[in-house]
Amino acid sequence: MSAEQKIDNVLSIRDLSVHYSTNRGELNALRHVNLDVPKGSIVGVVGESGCGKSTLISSIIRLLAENAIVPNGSINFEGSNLLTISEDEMRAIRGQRMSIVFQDPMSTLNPVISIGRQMIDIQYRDKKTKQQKRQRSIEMLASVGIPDPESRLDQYPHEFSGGMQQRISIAMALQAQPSLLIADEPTTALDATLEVQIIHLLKDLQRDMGCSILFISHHLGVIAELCDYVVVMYAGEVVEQGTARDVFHLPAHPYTEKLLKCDPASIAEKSRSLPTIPGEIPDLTSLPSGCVFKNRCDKAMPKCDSVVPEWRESAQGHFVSCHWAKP
Amino acid sequence: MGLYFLKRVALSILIVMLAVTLLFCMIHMVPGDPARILLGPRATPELIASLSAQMGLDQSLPIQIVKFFGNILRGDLGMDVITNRPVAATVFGQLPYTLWLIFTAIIFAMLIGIPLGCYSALHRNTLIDRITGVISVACITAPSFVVALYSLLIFAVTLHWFPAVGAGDKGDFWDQVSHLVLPAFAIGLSWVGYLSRLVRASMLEVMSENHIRTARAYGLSENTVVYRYALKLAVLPTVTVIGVGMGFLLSAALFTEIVFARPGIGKLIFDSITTRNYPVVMGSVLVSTILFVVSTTLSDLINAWLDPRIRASL
Amino acid sequence: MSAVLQVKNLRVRFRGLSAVKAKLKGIKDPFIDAVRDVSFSIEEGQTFTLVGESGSGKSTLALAVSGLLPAAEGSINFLGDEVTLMNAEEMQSYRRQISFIWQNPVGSLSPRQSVGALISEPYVVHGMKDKDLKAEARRLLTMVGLPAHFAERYPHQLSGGQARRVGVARALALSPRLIIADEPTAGLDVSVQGEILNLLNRLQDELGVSMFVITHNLNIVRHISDRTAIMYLGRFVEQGPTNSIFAQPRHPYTLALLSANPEPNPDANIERTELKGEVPSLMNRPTGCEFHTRCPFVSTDCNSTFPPVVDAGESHTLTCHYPGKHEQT
Amino acid sequence: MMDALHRISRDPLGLLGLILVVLIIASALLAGLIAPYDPIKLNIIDRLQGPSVDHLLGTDQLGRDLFSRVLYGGQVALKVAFISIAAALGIGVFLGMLAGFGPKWLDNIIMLFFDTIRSFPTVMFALATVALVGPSLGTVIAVIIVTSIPTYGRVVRTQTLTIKSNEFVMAERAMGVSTTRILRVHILPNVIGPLIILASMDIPTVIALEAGLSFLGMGVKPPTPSWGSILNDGYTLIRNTPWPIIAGSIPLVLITLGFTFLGESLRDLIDPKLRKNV
Repeated sequence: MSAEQKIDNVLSIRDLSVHYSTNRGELNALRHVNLDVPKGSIVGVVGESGCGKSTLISSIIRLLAENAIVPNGSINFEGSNLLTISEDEMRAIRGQRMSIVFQDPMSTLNPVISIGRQMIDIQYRDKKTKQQKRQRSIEMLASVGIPDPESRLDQYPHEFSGGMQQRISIAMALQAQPSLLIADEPTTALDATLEVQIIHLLKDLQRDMGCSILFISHHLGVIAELCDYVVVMYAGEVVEQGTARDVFHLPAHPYTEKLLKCDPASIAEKSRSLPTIPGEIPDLTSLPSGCVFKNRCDKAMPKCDSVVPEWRESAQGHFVSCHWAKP
Repeated sequence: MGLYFLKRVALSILIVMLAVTLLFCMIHMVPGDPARILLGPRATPELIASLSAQMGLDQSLPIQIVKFFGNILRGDLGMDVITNRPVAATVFGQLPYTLWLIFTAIIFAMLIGIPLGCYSALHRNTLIDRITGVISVACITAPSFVVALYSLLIFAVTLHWFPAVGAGDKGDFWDQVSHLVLPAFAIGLSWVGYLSRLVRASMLEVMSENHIRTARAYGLSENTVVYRYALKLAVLPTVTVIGVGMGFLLSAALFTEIVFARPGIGKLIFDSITTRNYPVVMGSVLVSTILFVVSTTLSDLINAWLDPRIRASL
Repeated sequence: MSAVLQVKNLRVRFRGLSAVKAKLKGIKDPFIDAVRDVSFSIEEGQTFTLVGESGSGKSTLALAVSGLLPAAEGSINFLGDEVTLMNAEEMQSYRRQISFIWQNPVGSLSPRQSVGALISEPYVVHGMKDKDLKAEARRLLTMVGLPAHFAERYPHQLSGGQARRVGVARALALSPRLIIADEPTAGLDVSVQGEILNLLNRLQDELGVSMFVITHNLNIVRHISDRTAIMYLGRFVEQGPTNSIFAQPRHPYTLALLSANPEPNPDANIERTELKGEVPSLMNRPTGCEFHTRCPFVSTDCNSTFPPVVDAGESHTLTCHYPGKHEQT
Repeated sequence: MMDALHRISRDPLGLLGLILVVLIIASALLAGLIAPYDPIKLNIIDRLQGPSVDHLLGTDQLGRDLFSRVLYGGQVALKVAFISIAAALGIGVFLGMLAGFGPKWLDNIIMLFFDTIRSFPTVMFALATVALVGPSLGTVIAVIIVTSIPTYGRVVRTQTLTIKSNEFVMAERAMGVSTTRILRVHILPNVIGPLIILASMDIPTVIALEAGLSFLGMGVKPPTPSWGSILNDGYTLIRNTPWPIIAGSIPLVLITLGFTFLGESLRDLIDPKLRKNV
């Protein structure tokens, strides 16, 4: 979002790069990422495996692996730069102002501690009595559709199905009414019919609480239905960002265009040979020169081979990094 | 839960019976008259006669086995050939010493081993972690009777810090404790290394699991994450290991009791062999086996009780 | 066209509770029906797809058809032979004529064997040692689009996509009549998914092999299959030519599956058929129509009597009291 | 194999372990050549001497040279260790795979057999057997074999069960591969790796057990030299001279450290998942 944009952002990431030092050399997992989450909106992050989604999330909640290096960039969240504040300040934010729902529901909760105990533990900052905290948890479980929450509070995670455990994680995440909820592929591990229920739940809760959601997924249909803005990532870079309508109807980057074509749901008539994107993502420890998508892009030209395309606004509020896009 | 308990107890009774049968067969497998073999050179005709009658050697094998089991069920492990007192009395007289020794050794090992394991898991690959790693490996591998010999040599014979022999007189509690220090140290040392390596590996395993990442993502303090969320899960395997470890502990106790000339079931077995007092040997081995089976069953049940996932699947 | 595979009233059961526990808890039938009263047939050279969510019993059905799981009731007829009555020797020749592509691409390859050995294992096992195994391996690798030197690699050195192609190559080794593919696109990115589907289509066109594809993703079904069945709690709730299933889906569950995978267009108005609650456990199946606990159009006698089989024309059948009720509301 | 040795040499502990093991095995095999004295020849005059130039580790109560006895003692220790572990490994792998791959009832019977043997504390089982059959090297080896079978059997069984749950075993069955071929080609190679490590880590325990039994006079019959019997002499002379204890314990501790460090670095080599934990 350009500076003069009036909407204030809950989260705005500027020029963030993250590298991992591995024995095969330095893996640059994220390179010069710009991303904004306007207040009270849902931003979808689309990206396939290896695009750097999980590194992005770990840097936002600042739980990066030991071998991670952050050479440049800033993450502004409610007035402070998450990369520079102290560990205590960061801890105060985690779970209170910003919380997260992970992908695999079956391994998110501690197997030997009851649900209630875990939900009460994370309210350790509130000065309420144990009974009040317990009541708050019961309310939250009811709001995410867990039947008879009062008695189920003392049960253990393995006594719930995958779908139920994901609802509990959402309840835990929204319990402290954060201003930003990060949903890291929350429905990928669930069946489609269950996924629909969780998406519906997230939409309602967002509307009631007014918090912003950063929704990560590789399922285009879900992103189209749920999100106001869309960010497309490829091999560690944000290649396109804009409103959902712009990105889905007028994709500015060749990768987004091809991705939309590949989604089987968008292919109208039956065809025996489905579109694909041949080739693989480049080795991030020895990056090729120029555009990172060049070896898989059928519109590549000599300029793409040498010059890294800069991040430009090809239309009002629609950003892309591709030489073909109008400045 | 009850069903699991019943199944486990039934299984352990079956194992003890099988062990008894194995012992019985070993006695009878040896060629020649079992009574004569058991009594060895001192076998006077009357002793042979009394032992044969006691073991029912004249009857057919199946009846002998039934008689053998019958006696055991009645707690009658046969007669002590030398003192003519029931074997059960002799064996159960010595048992408490061994139990005290093993109990102190394990407590000592847990008090040092588990925190050490936690510490080196949390400070992975630091210098301290490497040093404790090497030391614990060295402790694990040092044979218990070598450690006993050295502690006897250094702390008792040379430095006279602790008494070298016996278990101290009955009345004086502190005297008994001072007699307990070296033997318990000899047994416990290798367990300190063993438990610290085990807890370290299991902590590292648990710390890398998703639910710990969740706990951190909710800003819980590192102490809560480690000591309430991770440790509770990481300690579970140690319960099973200690349960199964009873076999090794009894073996180590035998050596230590002999080196420190302490009364106990191990020393009893050793002395009865040299004096060819076989009923006592068999009785003591049987009691140790029962002890092992009880401790493994107990550790399984504790594990089932501690870990809700197992408790639910019963 | 003659049918390659004809299955009638197939039933596959598992022991849910041990005999002791069942008596203690007073449950008279400790068995679970993973597959119950399923009938279908696969025509020569065609692709039959089976769509179902987790716990629907689709993989169990595949294992039963291939003889790896015993069928409690019903018949499985393969080119005239009855699979359920085959002795060991007949079963071995049956194994030569069908083959599997497994769900876990790397996990279904024995870790200690090279790709070359893996692909030629079927020849070794069925005693066709006279064939030049190296040449066969090369032929199969090129057929699935992998370079010949891959024969020296080991499974842990392959990417997901490559491992899957090795799996396909192994399945083609003895030129089977029927290939069963369990979730061929699971875990693959959308951009790579198309490759494996195109490969299967191409192989079918070239070799005329029939295919039985199992998946939970309804979207890919439209492009690869001639007939489709929708499975829920071990039963076929709807079955028919793929085009007519997509043109006018009649069973509420099929509707819910279709609307759960919308096309990626923010303006698309999705009249969503959202299901209630979760899949009930196989241990206590709902009464009447087993879908009534989740069906958005449930009404009288759905929860009491079992629904009749409704014929929607062109061998498109389903089991529902009120087929197509969604059109009236 | 060569690249394994190469990688072990990069890990300091592994290298140390390798050197210790090679040193002691060499000294045991070459005992005949390098031992300065005949280990059994009595020499009452200079008995109970401390270490000196001509008696590196001093002499025992019968004046026998402790250094030579230690070297020859190595032969007994290694013979017992390798024979009994090889046998226990063989039987354990067979029974373990049978239990892991076979029908449930067979699994239960084998597990019952394992649990019964395991319920005897090893040393006590050894003493009971020796009491009946009389002390001899053969008895020691037999006892160690019997008591080690459950250790290997249980590990192989768990490994077989985990491998069996992998999809490739189902894939092999679907291709009509016979059970024996699945066991031989697909299960055994995956089980052997970790088992070799377990065996190498188990050698010190077995050697310590032989030494322990000899220490109790239940193992090797005198005068054949064994580290245990040297320690026994040391125990009886503990108030006069510490040297027999030191002499007897040095090789025991060295070989135990050697094999364990070697085993640990081998384990990191073969099982990358474990490397993550170290």
